[in-house]
Amino acid sequence: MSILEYNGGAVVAMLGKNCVAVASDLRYGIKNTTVGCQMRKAYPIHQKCLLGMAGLATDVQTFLEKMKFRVNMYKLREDRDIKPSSFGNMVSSALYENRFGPMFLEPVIAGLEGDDNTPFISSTDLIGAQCFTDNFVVVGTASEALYGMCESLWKPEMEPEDLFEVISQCLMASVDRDCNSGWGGIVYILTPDKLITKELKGRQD
Amino acid sequence: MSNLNEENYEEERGGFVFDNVTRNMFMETKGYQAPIAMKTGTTIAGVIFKGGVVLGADTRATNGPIVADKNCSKIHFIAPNVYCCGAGTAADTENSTALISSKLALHRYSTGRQTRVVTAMTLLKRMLFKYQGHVSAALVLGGVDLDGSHLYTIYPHGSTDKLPFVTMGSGSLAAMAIFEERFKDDMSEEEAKSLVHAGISAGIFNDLGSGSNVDLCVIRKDSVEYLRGYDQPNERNYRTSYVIPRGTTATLSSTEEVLSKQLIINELDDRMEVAP
Amino acid sequence: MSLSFLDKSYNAFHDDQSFEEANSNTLTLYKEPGLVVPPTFNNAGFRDQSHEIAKKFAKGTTTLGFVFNKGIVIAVDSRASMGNYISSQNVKKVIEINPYLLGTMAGGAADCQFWERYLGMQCRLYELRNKRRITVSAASKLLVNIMYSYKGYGLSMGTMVAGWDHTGPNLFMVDNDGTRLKGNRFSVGSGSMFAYGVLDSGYRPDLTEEQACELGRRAIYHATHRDSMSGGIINVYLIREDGWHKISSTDMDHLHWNYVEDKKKEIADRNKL
Amino acid sequence: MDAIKPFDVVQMNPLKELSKPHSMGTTIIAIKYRDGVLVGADSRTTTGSYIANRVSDKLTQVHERIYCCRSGSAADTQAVADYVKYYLSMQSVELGELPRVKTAANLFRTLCYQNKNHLMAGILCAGWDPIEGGQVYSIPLGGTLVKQPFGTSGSGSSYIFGYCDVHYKDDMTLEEAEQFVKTALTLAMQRDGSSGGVVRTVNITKDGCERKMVPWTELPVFFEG
Amino acid sequence: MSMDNFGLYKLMHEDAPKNNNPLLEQPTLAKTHTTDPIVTGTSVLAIKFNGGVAIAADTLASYGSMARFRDIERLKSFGKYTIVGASGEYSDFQYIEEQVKQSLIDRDYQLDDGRSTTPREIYQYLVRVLYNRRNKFDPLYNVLVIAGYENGKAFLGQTDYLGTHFEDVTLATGYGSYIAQPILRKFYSEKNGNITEQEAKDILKKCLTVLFYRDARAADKVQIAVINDQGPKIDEPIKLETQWTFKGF
Amino acid sequence: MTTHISPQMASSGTQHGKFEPYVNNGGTTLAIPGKDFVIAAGDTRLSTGYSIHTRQSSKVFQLTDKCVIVTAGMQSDASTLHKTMHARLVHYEHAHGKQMSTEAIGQMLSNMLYGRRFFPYYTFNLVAGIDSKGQGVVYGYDAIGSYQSVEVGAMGTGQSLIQPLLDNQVAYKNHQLVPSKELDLERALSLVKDSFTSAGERDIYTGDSVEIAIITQEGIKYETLQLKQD
Repeated sequence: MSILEYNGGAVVAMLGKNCVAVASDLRYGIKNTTVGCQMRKAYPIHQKCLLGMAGLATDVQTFLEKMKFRVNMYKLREDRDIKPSSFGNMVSSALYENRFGPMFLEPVIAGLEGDDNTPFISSTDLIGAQCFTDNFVVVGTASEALYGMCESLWKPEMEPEDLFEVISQCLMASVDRDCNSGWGGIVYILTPDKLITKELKGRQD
Repeated sequence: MSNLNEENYEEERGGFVFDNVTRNMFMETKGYQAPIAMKTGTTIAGVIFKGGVVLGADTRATNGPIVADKNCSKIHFIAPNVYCCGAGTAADTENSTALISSKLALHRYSTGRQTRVVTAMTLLKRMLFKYQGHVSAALVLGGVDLDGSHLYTIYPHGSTDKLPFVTMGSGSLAAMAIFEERFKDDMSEEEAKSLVHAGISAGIFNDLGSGSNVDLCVIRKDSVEYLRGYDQPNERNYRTSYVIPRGTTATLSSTEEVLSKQLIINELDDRMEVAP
Repeated sequence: MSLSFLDKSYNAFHDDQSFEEANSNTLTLYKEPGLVVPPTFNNAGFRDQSHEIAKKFAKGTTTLGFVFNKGIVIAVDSRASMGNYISSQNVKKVIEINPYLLGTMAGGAADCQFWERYLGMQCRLYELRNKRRITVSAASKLLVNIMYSYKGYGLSMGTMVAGWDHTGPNLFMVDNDGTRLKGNRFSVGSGSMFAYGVLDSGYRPDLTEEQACELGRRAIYHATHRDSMSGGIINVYLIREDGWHKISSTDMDHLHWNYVEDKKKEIADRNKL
Repeated sequence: MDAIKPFDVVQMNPLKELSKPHSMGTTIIAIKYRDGVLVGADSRTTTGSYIANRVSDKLTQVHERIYCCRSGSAADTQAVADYVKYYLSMQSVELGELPRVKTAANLFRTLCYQNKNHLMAGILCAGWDPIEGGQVYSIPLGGTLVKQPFGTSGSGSSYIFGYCDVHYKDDMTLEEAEQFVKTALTLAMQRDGSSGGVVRTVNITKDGCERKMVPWTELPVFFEG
Repeated sequence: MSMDNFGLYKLMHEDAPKNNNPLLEQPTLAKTHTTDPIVTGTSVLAIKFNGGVAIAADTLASYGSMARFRDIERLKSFGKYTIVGASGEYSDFQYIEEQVKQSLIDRDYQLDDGRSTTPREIYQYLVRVLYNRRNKFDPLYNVLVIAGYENGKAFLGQTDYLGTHFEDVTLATGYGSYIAQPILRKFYSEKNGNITEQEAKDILKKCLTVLFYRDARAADKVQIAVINDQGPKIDEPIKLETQWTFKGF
Repeated sequence: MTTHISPQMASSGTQHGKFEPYVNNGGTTLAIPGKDFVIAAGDTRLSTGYSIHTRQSSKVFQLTDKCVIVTAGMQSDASTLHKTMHARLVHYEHAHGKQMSTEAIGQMLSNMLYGRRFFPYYTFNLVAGIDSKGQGVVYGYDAIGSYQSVEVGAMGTGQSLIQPLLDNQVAYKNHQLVPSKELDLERALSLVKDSFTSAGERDIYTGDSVEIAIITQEGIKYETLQLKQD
C-alpha cells in the first residue's frame, strides 16, 4: 500500500471561461475504514486562490499551516495577495526542500490572476515538479479515473454553471470506482466576483 | 516575540530539509511504499553544427504508466547563451538547472562577462557528484561561448562527456541510432535541426516513456531561438462531444460568497529581475 | 491446428498441459476437477512472484447470516475490488446452490464461485443417488473437505452455507483453512467487524421475519458505509421451511438517504414531544 | 567493469541499466620506456551493456608532464582527477617547479584510500619529472600504491597480463613501446565486451606530451575465432 | 546443484503429501530447472522487401562480458523456405535447431508429398515450444526471429522465451529493438514498404554498424541472409565499415 | 579493478533461479452490450516495459458467428487461451452439430481459467456476444475465472480510465436528469472510439489503433480507428 492511499482522497481542478473550479471528495479514512465524511480537501488561500491537496492527512494539515504562514509573510512584506502562479512556485519550492524526506501529498493550485482575472491552474508531484495545463489537473487516489473522465468530458470555454456540472460528474464518476475516496464531494467555483461552494450528494459507500 | 526577522524562521533558510526522513523510513518499514515522483521518461538530445548547437526534447512527463503532463518543457534556461535539457526526476532537473542558472546570473553580475559553457557544466557536475546520484538529473548541456560551440552530457552521478552529438533519457537509444546513422561534421543549421527532429521523433514513436511534441532550441554565436512545439505530430484525432445539461448533478447545499471589491493597485510582475 | 509432425515426437520437448486440457472437455464427475499445479508451485515462493496478479483477484466483502426462531436471514453487499479499484458494484454474492441451500461469497470471488457451483453439482448428485435432500451439515462438510485438501495452496474463501433440512434451519461457516463451524450468527469479510456490532446489538431469537430482514440489511448497510471495500447493493435472503426467498435488493445509497430522512423525522417527532 | 546480468541479455532491458552509474569497463595501460612514459587506453564508456560514449578520453592530464589513466566509475575518477589537478597546480605555483610524479601518485592514493568506501576508482598515474624521469604508479581499488615498470588495469587488463609478461622488456624504444601498448590494448578490446572503440595514447617525455589516436579500423588484426 | 528455490522437491515426487503446507515451504535439496543464460548472442534484425525477407546478425557469442566465440552462426536455414535467427542462450538455440531439423526430416520422410513445412508452421511450432517450456519454468532463453518466403508470400515473425509472439514488417531483438527498430521502422514507412533486396541489405548493414557502436555485446563481423523465391541464402561473414574520426571525437 | 571473466562472477548480481514467467504486454479492451447488438474492441499495441513490440497485434478473437473474446494482459497466455477455446468450440460444433451458445461459452471460459488456478493465465477477458434471446451480452472475468454479466466492461491498462466514463455515459450514474437510457449502435460506437482516444492520451500502453468488432444477429463487422503512435 502506498502512503498516499493511507487516508485516501481525490482532488481535481479545471479551467472554465473566466473561472476556475476545484472539487474534492469528503472522505477521511484510515486504510479501509472510513472515519469521517466531512473532510474538504481544498482550501481558499485568499479571495482569488485555492489550494487543493490529496495525500497523507497529517502532511496535508502541516503543509497547509506552513503555506498559510508563508502567504501571510508574503502579504505583510508586499502588502498584496500573492498571485496564484507565484503561489504555485512557493508550493513547489516548499515541497522540494523536502526532496529527501518528502511530504506525502500532491497539491493543485487554482486561481484567477491579474486585473483581467486570467484563470490559472497547476499541480505538482510530491517533491514539487510543477505541471501547468490549460485544461485540468488531477491528484489523489482516483487520479487515473479522473484523467479518463476529464479527457472526455472537459471542453474549452465553459461557463461556471457548465463547469460545475462537468467537474462534478468527473469527480463523482471517478470516486465511485475508487475504494478510498468518495462519500460525497465539494466543489468550489471561483469567478471574478464570487466564490460558489456546492456540496455534492454522493454515494455513501 | 514580535520579531519578524525572517532569519528566525526555518522556512527561510534554504537548502534541503531532512525533517521527515526518519518518519518516512519508519513508515516504509511498516509496509507503506513511498510514492514515486514524476519522471520525465524522455528523449533529449543535442547536436553541434557549423555555427552553434541544436538542443531537442520531447514533451511527455509520466507518473508510472500514466502521462502526467502532455506538454511539459524540458529545455531549461541556464544562461542567455546556454540551455540545458533535463531527463530523470522532473523536480530534480528543474531545480538543479534553476539553481545553477541563478548562480551563473550572480557570477555574471560580479564578472560582467558572458557565461562559459564549461562553467555551467562544472557547477552542475559538482552539485550532482555531491549528491552521489540521489539528485536524479540526467542532463544535456549545450551552448556557445567565446571558445565556440560546446555540448556535454551530465549523468546523475556527476560524470560528464563532451561530444558532437549526444542523447539522454529512456529514448536515448532510439535517438542515438538516428544520430549515428546520419550525423556529419559541419552540418548547416537546417540539417542539424532536421537531424535533432528526427532523433527526438524516433524517441517519441519508439519509446513509450517519451511522447507528444518536439521542442527545439537553436543556440548560435549571438542569438538563441527557442522553438517550443516545433513539431506536433500527436494531436488527438477523435472526440465525442458530451452534453451534460445543467441540473444533472444532485447537490446538498450551495453557498455563494461575494468577493469584496478590492482596490487593485497595478501589480508588479512577480518575477525576480535577472541578468539578461 | 497442430502440425502433423508434432504427434511423432510428442515427448518432453512439447507436451502441454493446455493441450491436455483441451482434450478433456468434460470434468470427471466423481472426482474433484483437476487443477493444474505449476511445476514449481510453492505457496510462499509462487505467491511472491505472482503477487501482482494475486492483487488483481477480486476481493473485499461484507456478508452475514443468522438463525432466528422463524428461519435464517442472509444479507450481503455486492462490491468487488481489485486493490483499491472497484471492479464491480453489483456482484451476486449469494449463490443459490439449490432451492433449500444458499452459499455466500467472501474472499476470492473465483474460488467461491467455482467451488460453490461444484458443491451444487455434488448436492444434486447426492439427491439423485439417495432420493433425499442433502443436509446442510453434509453439504458444508463436502465443501470443507475440498478446502482442506487444497490447504496451503492459497485458495481464499470465507463462506456461509445456510439452509433448511429435516433438522430445521442450519448455518455453517466454512473457510479456506479448512475450518467448519456451526453457529447462530456469523459475519464474514473485510466489513464483518462493523456488521457484527449492529447484528449483536439488535439480535433476539424472537424477531419477526420483517424485523430480522431489516436487522440484516441494517448491519450490512453500516458495514458498507464504514468499510471502503464493501458497498453497492444490499441483498437480503430469508430461509424458511419451504426454502429460500429473496426478500430485497436495495442500493445502499438509497437506503442511506432513507435512513437519514427517518432519523430527521425521528428527531423532529421527539422535539415535538 | 559492471557485472552484467546474463538475464538481461535475454530480457534485454537496457532502460533499467541506463539509470545505473556511468562506468568505464576499461582497459588502460602505462609503460616506462627509454625516454619517458607511454600511456594508453581504450575509449568505451558503458552503462550496463549500452555504450554511452564510444570515443571517451580516459587519459586525463593532471599536470604538464603527468597523466592519469582512469578506470572504474566515471564520475568518481573525474572528480578525483579534478582534485589532484587542483592540488598539483597549487603546489607547482607555490614551489615554482614541476611537481614530481610520485607526489601526484601519492595524492591519488590518499584520496582513494581515505574515501575507499565511497569510490570506485582504479587509477594509473604516469609521467615524467626531472628527478626520477619517467615513472608509472598503479593505484588499484582500495588505494594501494605500487611503482611499476609498466602497469595495466580495468576489466580488459586480465586478458592481457600474459601478453604483457611475455613481451615486456626494459628500456624499449618509443616505437617498441607504441607497438607494445597498441597490441596489448587491441587484444583486450577484442575480448572484453566492456572495452572497445579507439586506442588513445599519450607519450610523455621531458620535452612534453604528444597525443595519438588509432581508430578501431586501423588496429592490428589477430585471431578472430 | 543449488538449493530448491521453488520448493520443487516435494512436488516432483508424486508420493509426497500434497496438502501439508508447512512442509512445502521448507527448502529442500533438489535440481532446479532454471538456469541462467551463459553463452549468449545479441541482436537479430530483419526486414521485409519486395519479394523476400532479409535477416542479419553478428557472429559473436559472449560469455558474460567476454567475447568468447567470435565466429559462430546465429542464422540458420530451417527447411526450404525458412531462416531462423536467434539471440540469447546459444546452447538452447542449438537444441531447438536439432529438434526442429529432426522433425522436418521426419515429416518430409513420412509424408513424402513433396511439400515442405511452411515458415508460418515453423513459427507457430516454435511459439508452442517456447511457451510450453515457459510453462515448465524451464525456459529456452532465446528470442527467435523467423523469416520465410513461400508460395509468393514473405513471412516475418518473432517469439521470445515467454512465448510472446508477433509478426511485423521489421523486427529486431535485444538491443536491436531499441537501436535498430527505430531506424528500420522509419526506413520502411519512408519507403512505403517498397524496398529492393539491395536496399534491405544496406539498411540492415547500417543498423548493425550502429549496434556495433552502441551495444557492448555486439561485434563488427556480421552475416546477412536473404530468403526469396530462390530459397534461403546466408552470406559469408563480412566486416563492417566504421567511422571514428568526427571532429569532436 | 575487478574483472569478470567467469560467468559465475558475472552473474553474481542475479539471483539464481529467479525466472519470472509473467509479463504484462499492456493494452486496453472494452465491450458494450446493447439491445440487439454488442460491441467489443481492443487496441493493437503490443509492448513490454517502454518498448513497442508491434503496432498491429490483435486482442480480438472471434469464437463463433455471434461471439468474440477480447483479452488484455499477457499476450502468449491470451493466444494460448484463444487457441484452446477455439479447439473446444470446433470440437463442440462437430459433436453437437451447432455452435456453442454465448452463455455456454461464458461458463466454459470460467472453468478453463479456474483450471489454471495455481498457475493462472495472466489474462483479463471480456466475452461479448448475442445471447439465445437475441440480446447483446458481455461477460467480464478476473484472471482466475470469476465472472459475471456486466452492463459495460473495460479491461487492461486503461481500465480505470475508461470504466468511470462508461458508468457515467452508459449507465448514467450520478445523473439526476437521465436522458433516454436506450443505447443505440451509433452512440455506442462513438463512445467506444472516444474512450480509446481518451485512454490513448493518458495511458502509455494504449495506442496505435483500435480494432472494433460490431456483433449483431446478421454477423460480425470490423472497424479500425487510428490512435496516437507515441
